[in-house]
Amino acid sequence: MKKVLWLYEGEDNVPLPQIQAVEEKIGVHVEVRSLGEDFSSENLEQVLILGSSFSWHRERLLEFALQRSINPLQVRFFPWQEVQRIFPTTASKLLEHFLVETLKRRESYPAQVVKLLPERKVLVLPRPEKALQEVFSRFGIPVYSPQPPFLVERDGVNFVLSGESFHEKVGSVVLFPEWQEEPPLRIPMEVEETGKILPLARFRNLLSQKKFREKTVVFVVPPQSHSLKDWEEVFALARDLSRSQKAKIWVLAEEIMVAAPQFERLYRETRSEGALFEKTKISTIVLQPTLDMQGLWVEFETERDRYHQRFRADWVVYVPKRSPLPFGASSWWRGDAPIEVFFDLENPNLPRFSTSLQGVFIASQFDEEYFLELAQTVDTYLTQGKIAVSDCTSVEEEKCVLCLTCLRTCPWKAIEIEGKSKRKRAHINWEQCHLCGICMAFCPASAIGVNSLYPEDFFMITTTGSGEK
Amino acid sequence: MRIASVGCDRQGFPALLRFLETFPEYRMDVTAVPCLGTVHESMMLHILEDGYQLLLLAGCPLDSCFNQKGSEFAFRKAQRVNALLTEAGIPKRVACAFVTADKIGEIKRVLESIVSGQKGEEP
Amino acid sequence: MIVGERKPVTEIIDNLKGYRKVLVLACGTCVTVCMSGGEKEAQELASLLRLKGFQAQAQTVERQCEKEFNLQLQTGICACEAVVSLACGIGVQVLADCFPRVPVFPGLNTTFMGAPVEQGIWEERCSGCGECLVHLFGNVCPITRCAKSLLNGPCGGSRGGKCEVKPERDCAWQLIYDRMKSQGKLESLLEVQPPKNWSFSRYGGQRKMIREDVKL
Amino acid sequence: MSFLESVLQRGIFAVTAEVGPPKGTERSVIEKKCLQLRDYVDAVNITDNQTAIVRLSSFASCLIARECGVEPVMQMVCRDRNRIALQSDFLGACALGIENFLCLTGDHQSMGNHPQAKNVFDIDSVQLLSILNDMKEKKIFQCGETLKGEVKAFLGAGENPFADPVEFRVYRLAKKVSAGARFVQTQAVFDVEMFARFMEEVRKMGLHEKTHILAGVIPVKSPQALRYMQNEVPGLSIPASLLERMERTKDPKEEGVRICVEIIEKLKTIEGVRGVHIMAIAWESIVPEIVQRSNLYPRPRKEVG
Repeated sequence: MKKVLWLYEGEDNVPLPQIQAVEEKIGVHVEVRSLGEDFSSENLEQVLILGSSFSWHRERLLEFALQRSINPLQVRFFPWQEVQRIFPTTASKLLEHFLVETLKRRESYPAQVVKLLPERKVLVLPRPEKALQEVFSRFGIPVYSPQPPFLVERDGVNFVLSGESFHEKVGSVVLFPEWQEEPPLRIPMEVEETGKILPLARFRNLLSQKKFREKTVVFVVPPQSHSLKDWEEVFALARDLSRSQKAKIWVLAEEIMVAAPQFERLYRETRSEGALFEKTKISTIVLQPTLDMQGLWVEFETERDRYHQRFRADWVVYVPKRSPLPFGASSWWRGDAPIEVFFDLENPNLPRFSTSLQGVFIASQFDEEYFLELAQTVDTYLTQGKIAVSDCTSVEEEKCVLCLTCLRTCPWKAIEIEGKSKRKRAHINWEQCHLCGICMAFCPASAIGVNSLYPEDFFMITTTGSGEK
Repeated sequence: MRIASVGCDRQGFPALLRFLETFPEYRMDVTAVPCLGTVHESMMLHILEDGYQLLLLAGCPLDSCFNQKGSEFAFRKAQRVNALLTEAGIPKRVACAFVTADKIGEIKRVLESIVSGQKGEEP
Repeated sequence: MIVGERKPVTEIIDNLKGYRKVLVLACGTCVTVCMSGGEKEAQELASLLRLKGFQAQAQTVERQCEKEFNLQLQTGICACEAVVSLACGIGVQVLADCFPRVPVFPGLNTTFMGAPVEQGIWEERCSGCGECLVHLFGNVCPITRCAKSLLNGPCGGSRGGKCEVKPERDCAWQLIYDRMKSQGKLESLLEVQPPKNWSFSRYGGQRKMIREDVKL
Repeated sequence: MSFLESVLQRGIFAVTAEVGPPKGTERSVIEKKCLQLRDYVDAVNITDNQTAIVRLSSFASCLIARECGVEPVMQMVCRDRNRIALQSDFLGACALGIENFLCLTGDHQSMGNHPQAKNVFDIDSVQLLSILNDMKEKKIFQCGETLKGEVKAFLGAGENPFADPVEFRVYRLAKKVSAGARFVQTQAVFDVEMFARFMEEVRKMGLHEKTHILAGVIPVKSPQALRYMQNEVPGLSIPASLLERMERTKDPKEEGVRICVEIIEKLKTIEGVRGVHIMAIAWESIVPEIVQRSNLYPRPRKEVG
């Protein structure tokens, strides 16, 4: 007879009568234990954890499954603590309902939780400074940076570098991107000739030499620039120029960045100084030189009310678009999807330096402390490794139409296109996959299946009686 | 009205439970998904077909979604579904609330704004 | 790839007045890839119709432009009163040819032949003029991408590399000019392009290709 | 030889003007405008549904103009007619003694009052030029068949030196010349320096020898009109200084005329400019004054008969 194990957290009273009822109803043997106690995991049909939804998010369930080496799909969690309080009268009924449902839909997948430890080696590009190497060696992480040409390919959580003479496996890649800076908008020759349009950096140097009293200065900030620094500088410049020199300031951007500490304030200050912020599609801004070649006609359409703006500017300052790939990376990187750069402000839920490619880190500064922080991050990644679930996702060969939507939308770049010529199919690299299921939601052919740890086809907690508020 | 709600197991789901706990006057059916990004249009419509007037999606705040874009995707899909529903003249809606487990006020705000007529899709 | 946009739901519903049992038929090729007529969209439309009180089912055909695939649906289709086809105009017609008695309604507006430029954005690239000349224009097709289809462009309205008809659209001739310049082939733009022979295009009436060697 | 052609050949600084046919059938409108212009210009362009707004046809208007003793320049655009219609209209016009033709691509219909219309653009202005030129020189239609009778025609083209990609404009002009443009009327010049740069390129390629270039000018009535052009008319370069002048002045009309005359004076001095084309749309009455004040009056007399 199959066994179901109830593990409960805290001193919650477990409704034994209901359990007996369930036992009879669906003929299972239910064992009740407190989380602390240990148990044998042989012929377990189901492990049911009763606890609080706060403490039992998926990562923890996975770890639990890992420790006990149980198929993660057999581990189900029920937020018993909350449910008891929310539905005091019907809680146990709900629990029963949940168990019945869970046991009903028992197709067992051979899913397995695996702890993946990447190779304890790191590839640094371009060739690292001594200082960095030392810092890494302090953590006992050997640094590789072979002479190009060579090729980097992903292999599970690891990266394989191959050149003529060598074939090396590293667990992590650190990039110091060499930003190729390019203007965010098309600059016709005659506009260039005026010399009135220039990147932020060059403008900085001008500040001391030129007067901007009553002048019109336009800042153009492309969407790609996630860099807080740029925004901070633009805000500051805009504020100071309009305050001290009564300059007329325009800031044209697709998104105005206020989502960082202090920025809300900076933004408001700058506006109160009279600087104008306009949202517009950068690509549609049109520049033309004035007759005297002493300024530029700036033309754009506001996003708000599609109003056509045209005015004369004395200076147009752009934050350069930064290409996310480091120096010639495309030549050595044979990745399925390009690397995107995330700056620290981007997402507090991701470790610093991290990119959308697991194990690839991006760094931009060159001082000891920074290196230390970087090395720590990489070290934690390499030592903690990643908990992955095998055989939990599937791509239905005959349904997949190779539209590449998954490849483009996967936030973890876990999708690979495998196979040759016509037989190509999308394939999910489970070592990289975080089981978020976004690809599944996007796949227009519904070819992707994710047997995630929660059921989606029935409601987990169903209010009994009247749903009326 | 009958409300169904889906929460991402990182933030949304705990928040929903916490919400039901603190505001017993609200009642809704709750389920959890790994990430709001999993919820797609036909799934939303399927849920609404089960006789709910409102589907509430609760997930991580847009800029700190663990899966980087999941919440945003869900938000856009919800908007699309709402557009379809309005077009077809079906009086059902999908609403989004971007919350952390301790910021449940947002859920209340969204629900109220729905109840009081105007759609509260925007976070 | 053929790109289509879903018709307004209201229009589809109006078309279906008087029918109850409806089959929504997706097509598994182009329109799936451009996310307007695939299984997902079919499911979506089906549930919308159900919410509107129809008995709607959704199904998918590999390619609705192939009789063989359509005919496999015999039973399913004959069981319903009307079909909404989410395939391109071609699929709708072939499907109707296969089941002349069943009323078939288009669920998409077939818009153009194009390519995805990035996730969620598709752009027209070819208008099937029947006589490809792109190599003369740095592989940017002026017939498709210039509002006036100029072969000796650009017209006087090009400013800042944008089209005067729609400022968010690139001026095809700016692209051509830049591309040819970068290839150092500007002089080839200097020769006068003779009037194009449109007889190979749709203006010559319905087109047909016959390959005797592969016929049965 | 058309009068305009002879004027240009004699090396006289030519003056042409523009008349837009009415949105209706009153020929009096055209007559009135023509009579105003008659003694002050060498020829008058009759626009062909300009800005894609339906008007009395260019062909008919040309005939009316001739009856008023004004030499017409028949504009032909490729937007509304395919190669067949264009060729037949051309023949008809020749048969009726119209001698000057200006081949244009034509504004996109989305600019006009029938945005839903299907455009033709079967051929473009350069192709139209070469077709008409072949009909004139080789006596053949575009299809290669021969045509009978002689074709007296003075073919011209328009060009906009100010639109992007600017560097390419002069080459496009060269194409038009090689396609058979004997005279060229440019987009209105406000930005004389830019135009001078353009002409420099033109001279480098010796185009000014091969064709007669008439620079376009527009007298503006008001600062509003100027700003409108600046914002709405694509490919017009209008210096800020002009705008300021128009805004500052008490009497905008007078100022507009003054600006126009100044520009003409400057244009006269640019080598290779053989005349001006005054586009006083809806303000034809001002042309005589402009012509006089820029010392282009009196005009050479038409030899009788």
